[in-house]
Amino acid sequence: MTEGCLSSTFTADGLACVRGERVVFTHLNFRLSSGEALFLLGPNGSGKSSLLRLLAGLLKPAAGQLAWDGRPVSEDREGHAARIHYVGHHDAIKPVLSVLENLRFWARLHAPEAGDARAQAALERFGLWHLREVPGKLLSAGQKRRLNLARLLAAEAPVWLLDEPSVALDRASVKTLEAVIAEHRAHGGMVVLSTHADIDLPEAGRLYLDRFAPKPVEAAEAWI
Amino acid sequence: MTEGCLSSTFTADGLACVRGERVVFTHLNFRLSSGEALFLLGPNGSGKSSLLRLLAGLLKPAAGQLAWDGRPVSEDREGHAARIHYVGHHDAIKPVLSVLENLRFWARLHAPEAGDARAQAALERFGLWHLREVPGKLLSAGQKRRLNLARLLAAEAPVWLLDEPSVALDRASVKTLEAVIAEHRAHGGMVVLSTHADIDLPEAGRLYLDRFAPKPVEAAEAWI
Amino acid sequence: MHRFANPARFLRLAAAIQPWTAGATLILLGLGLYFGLVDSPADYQQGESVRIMYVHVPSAWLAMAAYSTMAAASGVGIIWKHPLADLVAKAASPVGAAFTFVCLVTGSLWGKPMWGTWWAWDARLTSMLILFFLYLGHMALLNAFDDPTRGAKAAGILALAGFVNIPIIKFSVDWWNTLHQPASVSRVGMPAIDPAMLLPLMLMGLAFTTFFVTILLMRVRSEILAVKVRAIRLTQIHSVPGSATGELVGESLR
Amino acid sequence: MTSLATYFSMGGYAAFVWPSYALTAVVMVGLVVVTWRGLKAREAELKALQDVMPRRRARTHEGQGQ
Amino acid sequence: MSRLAEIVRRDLRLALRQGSDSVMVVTFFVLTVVLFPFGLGPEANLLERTSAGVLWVTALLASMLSLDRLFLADYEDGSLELLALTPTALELLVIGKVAAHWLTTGLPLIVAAPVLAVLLHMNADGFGTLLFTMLLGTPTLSLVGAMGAALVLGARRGGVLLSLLVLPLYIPVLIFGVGAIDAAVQGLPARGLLLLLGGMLMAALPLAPWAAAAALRQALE
Amino acid sequence: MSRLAEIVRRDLRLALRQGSDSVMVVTFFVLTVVLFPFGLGPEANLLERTSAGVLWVTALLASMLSLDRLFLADYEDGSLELLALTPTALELLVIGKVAAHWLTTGLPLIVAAPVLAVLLHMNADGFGTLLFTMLLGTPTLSLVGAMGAALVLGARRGGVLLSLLVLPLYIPVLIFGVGAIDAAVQGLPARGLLLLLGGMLMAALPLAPWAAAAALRQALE
Ligand code: HEM
Ligand SMILES: Nc1ncnc2c1ncn2[C@@H]1O[C@H](COP(=O)(O)OP(=O)(O)OP(=O)(O)O)[C@@H](O)[C@H]1O
Ligand SMILES: Nc1ncnc2c1ncn2[C@@H]1O[C@H](COP(=O)(O)OP(=O)(O)OP(=O)(O)O)[C@@H](O)[C@H]1O
Ligand SMILES: [Mg+2]
Ligand SMILES: [Mg+2]
Repeated sequence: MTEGCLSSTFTADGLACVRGERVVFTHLNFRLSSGEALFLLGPNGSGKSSLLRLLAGLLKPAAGQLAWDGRPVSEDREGHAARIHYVGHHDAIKPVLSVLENLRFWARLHAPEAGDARAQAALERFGLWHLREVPGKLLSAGQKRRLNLARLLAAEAPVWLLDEPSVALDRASVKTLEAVIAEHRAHGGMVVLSTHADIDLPEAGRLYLDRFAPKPVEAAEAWI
Repeated sequence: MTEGCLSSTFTADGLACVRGERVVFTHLNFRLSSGEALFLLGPNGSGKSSLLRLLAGLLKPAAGQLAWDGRPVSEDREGHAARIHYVGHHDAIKPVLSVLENLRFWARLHAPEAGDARAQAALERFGLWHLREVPGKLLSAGQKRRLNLARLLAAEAPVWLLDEPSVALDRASVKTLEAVIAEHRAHGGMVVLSTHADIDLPEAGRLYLDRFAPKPVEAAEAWI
Repeated sequence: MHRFANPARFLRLAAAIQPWTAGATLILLGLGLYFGLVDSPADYQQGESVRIMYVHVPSAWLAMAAYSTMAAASGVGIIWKHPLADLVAKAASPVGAAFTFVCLVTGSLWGKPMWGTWWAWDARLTSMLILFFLYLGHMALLNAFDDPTRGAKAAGILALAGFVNIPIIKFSVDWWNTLHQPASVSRVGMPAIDPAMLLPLMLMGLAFTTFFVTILLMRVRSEILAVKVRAIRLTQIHSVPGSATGELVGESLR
Repeated sequence: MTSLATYFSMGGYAAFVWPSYALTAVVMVGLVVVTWRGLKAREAELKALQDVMPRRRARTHEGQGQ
Repeated sequence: MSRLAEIVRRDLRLALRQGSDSVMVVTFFVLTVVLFPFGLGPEANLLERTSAGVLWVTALLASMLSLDRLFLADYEDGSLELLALTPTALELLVIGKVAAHWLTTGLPLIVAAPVLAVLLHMNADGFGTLLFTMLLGTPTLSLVGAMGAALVLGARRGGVLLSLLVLPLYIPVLIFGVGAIDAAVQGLPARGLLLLLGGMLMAALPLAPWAAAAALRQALE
Repeated sequence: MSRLAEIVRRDLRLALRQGSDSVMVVTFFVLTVVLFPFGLGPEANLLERTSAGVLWVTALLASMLSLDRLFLADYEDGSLELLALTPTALELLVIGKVAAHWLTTGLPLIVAAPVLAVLLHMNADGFGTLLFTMLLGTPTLSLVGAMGAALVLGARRGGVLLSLLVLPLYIPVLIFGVGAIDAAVQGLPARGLLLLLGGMLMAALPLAPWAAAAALRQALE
């Protein structure tokens, strides 16, 4: 990985994650600088989604620490939230709001001054502008996913956390996603994404989560 | 496509589908015999999921007819339902039931006499037997999808309708799915599946749904 | 993970204290019952029925003390994330609920001869009933989640929010004119009660307290063991037979 | 005899006093029994589980025994 | 038939495992009835006169509250479409689900009612009739409510507020139920009113599952 | 601040467009109140004496039933986690959602209350106080209910569990609300009770959003 000069860093140090009283992974470290990307890989249930929620601040680590430019993330939760775009398994699309209304709400919450121009550009990029007045409930699976991804462009945030973002996308849309990610990185953004499919990100790091599975002793003592 | 001698056929004749007052596709025909498989392909929103729901009998065609061995499906809805396994976008997994209980319920509804042995074999096949006592709520995305697919093996049905079945599956599980489908076809089953990913089914037909999109004139008149 | 929680030390401590509190409970109960039922005078107004006081009042105290314990433990659990605290809260609520029930029923049994009715919708009685419902809600919430830690957190928040009810119970008799007796023992300054009645009341109060401590220790031990059991179960369940990470290798639990 | 009877009659309040004490006793004893049973059950369960674990280890990692 | 049993068994298991719906409904019932003395004041006389009405209104609300979700969970997690694709008539499925629902909520309600009647100082002459009206009335509530719940699912796709149809349908049950109890308390014959309640149950038994199944099919489109 | 407005605006739009909630709640309120004359019989005297209690108990139930879904939809479709990840304090979000909820349900309830009071033959002296108690009381109900709704997110059987948690906390509002109206009807000063209601609102205003936000954070884990 290359490192810029004026760049930020996002580091994890000895992270451990407990879900449902079970240790999912332990002793996980990584370091990410501006412009870099990280693939999370591993079989089903190895903790990719859990790690992404942890990085987003939705889950609290059972041990270890996340830091942004060396400062622990836990000290400034709202500041961290402002740095992040998270795309999870759920689409967060309101069935009765139109495509544009759905997107605009999120854009304004992230950046109140974000213009409608930005939302329009995001929808156009993901090929949804012609559907802007269609209510959310009439979208197909892939259209929903694209609307969800359009949030990434509707407001700026340096860190993108994407949980299997290519699910339900057709090939053309996967290409668009790859291009969008490349631009984000070119502008100094970071990307962490989990996937089982092939997504083409040049020079991305790879983190195999099954390697951080706890030894059974640790697992059985999760709590104690 | 090859055709067997004692085989059944599943045919669609001039199908049209209207969703939310919009024509999604028209004039769609196909013919499927025992042992055959059909890929539904096309960009997001082209109507793959809609077609699968139509084939399952959940949607009624706006025009055209489905037939099984030449007899219209609409004449015998319950008989048709008994022929079908449908795997959609939703997982239909009860969070408070264990993996085994979840599966067994569906197996028994389809075939009341279906033994527990069959459910066990299905879970083993999809690598879930060791999780049999875990409540559904604690499964990861891929584990849920595997449990959903295990229904296919827990009770017999000649027609499998699979809507993006490989979503969230890790590579090993995709291989298992391919093998399971191959066996099903070898025993004379039919498979219709939609996908954006690479799934390897030898000699499967391909239906590009965007080719059946209505011409703009038709679309405008859809309703009237 | 939470190594500082150190339940091993707690288990040792609990095992050491428990015989003493249990013994004290027996002695105090014996003395309290003797003075309460035999060697104390009947009230000049209430007659022999005053003896209900020696179980009614201590159980009322204990009901409130148990809730306070629960709320305090929940606070510790939420702020410092000490997992033992959550277990203490979980262990306390059924005990508190039981004594709230005793207070309600003995109060009713006392009310019939004294006020001529089993129940009145008076502020103290009502707030005590609400306390009972709060306990029930706490227990229901604890068990309403698949993930026990999640249940503990939600119930903890409820316990803290419900704590506003405790001062209401305590001071309702002072704030509103009610049917129920105002404080005569626990009020500021000298207790306005005959020493011959005060002695058994105090003995029973102490006995109930040591009883509570004994039961609480036992329940917390039990909860710790339950966590261990679940942890082992979970590793067994999730260990994929044959995979490198899944085998049940390792030392037995301490 | 009569003195005992007058004692148990509690000045006419027997029907209120004794049930109060009885209920309190039942609740206290009940709590003890339930708690004690629970504790013993969990101890037994834990022991049973721990008995299984080392044996498995002995099979997979010989030589690193207890 | 074994499929029907399987559905009932699953729904019972779900209800019990999910922290037992029945306990919750009874708790709601008890809590709401307890609210009334706070609202109306503790006078025994007033409470007695209102007791039958309060009990029935509350039972109605408790039933409605718990029915609201009857099909929703299955609809949202995709189970409903799979159920529609099993070789079972959807009407049968509805009957199975209503039966399970009544067993876990209606029955406990009936058990709790006399206790609450005592709390509200109801005249003891009314107890038998109270039980009887509840026994006849709560299954009707469950059936009609199931229809409403199914309509709500479909209503999400356009038609609004169909669920409001349900409450007016509950009103006759309420009137006859309370009327029968009041008659019994006053020593008048309650038989006619009880027969009316029974008649309503007989009418709802075939009609409600049919309507609910039709609504469910709509909802799945 | 503009974020708070944005949340209120979205929730209002959702509520209005889904057609259901506010209309549903008012309808529930009206229908339930109308049920009582059926349940209690039409005697004006009895109705008058119970009117304040019936109105308040029903308002309580209406508020509770509509709160059940306050966070649920956002939780289930993943909006809640995204809301937690915006650069806004979760407490603020809760306040925004409660405000929108009160505007769509509390306010219509207040508007409907005097009409129903007439229906129940309430003494006209009580009307002003009725409005005043509702104005002070319903926001407290919304706040406390929001806390309950947040606590039961992700629980099995949220709806009924919620009533078990929230109703006991509603009881003081009920007692003081009814007490104030009764006092006013009898020509006694109601000021002290109204102050108590106001005090409860003041206490709930910071406490409930804090507790709700804490509960939401737990729910998202
Ligand atoms: C169901 C009915 C009743 C309930 C729920 C109830 C509740 C309570 C509570 C919570 C306390 C503890 C107050 C404190 O420590 O500050 C208490 C104390 C007391 N109760 Fe009751 N009570 C009931 C009926 C009665 C009756 C009928 C009597 C006697 C006529 C009575 C006499 C007392 C006395 C003397 C105290 C001690 C007051 C003190 O010294 O602080 N209670 N009760
Ligand atoms: N419930 C619905 N009501 C009305 N219209 C719908 C509904 N669901 C989907 N549609 C519309 O029908 C069209 C086809 O949707 P469908 O889900 O079949 O597409 P798809 O080919 O499966 O797409 P994807 O690859 O994104 O899953 C889309 O344009 C969509 O907007
Ligand atoms: N809400 C939850 N509560 C408790 N445990 C959970 C929860 N969600 C997931 N788990 C468990 O945590 C582990 C990791 O799950 P996670 O969803 O992070 O896996 P994943 O790597 O994303 O898998 P997949 O590829 O299937 O999406 C799994 O074993 C799962 O059983
Ligand atoms: Mg995942
Ligand atoms: Mg699709």
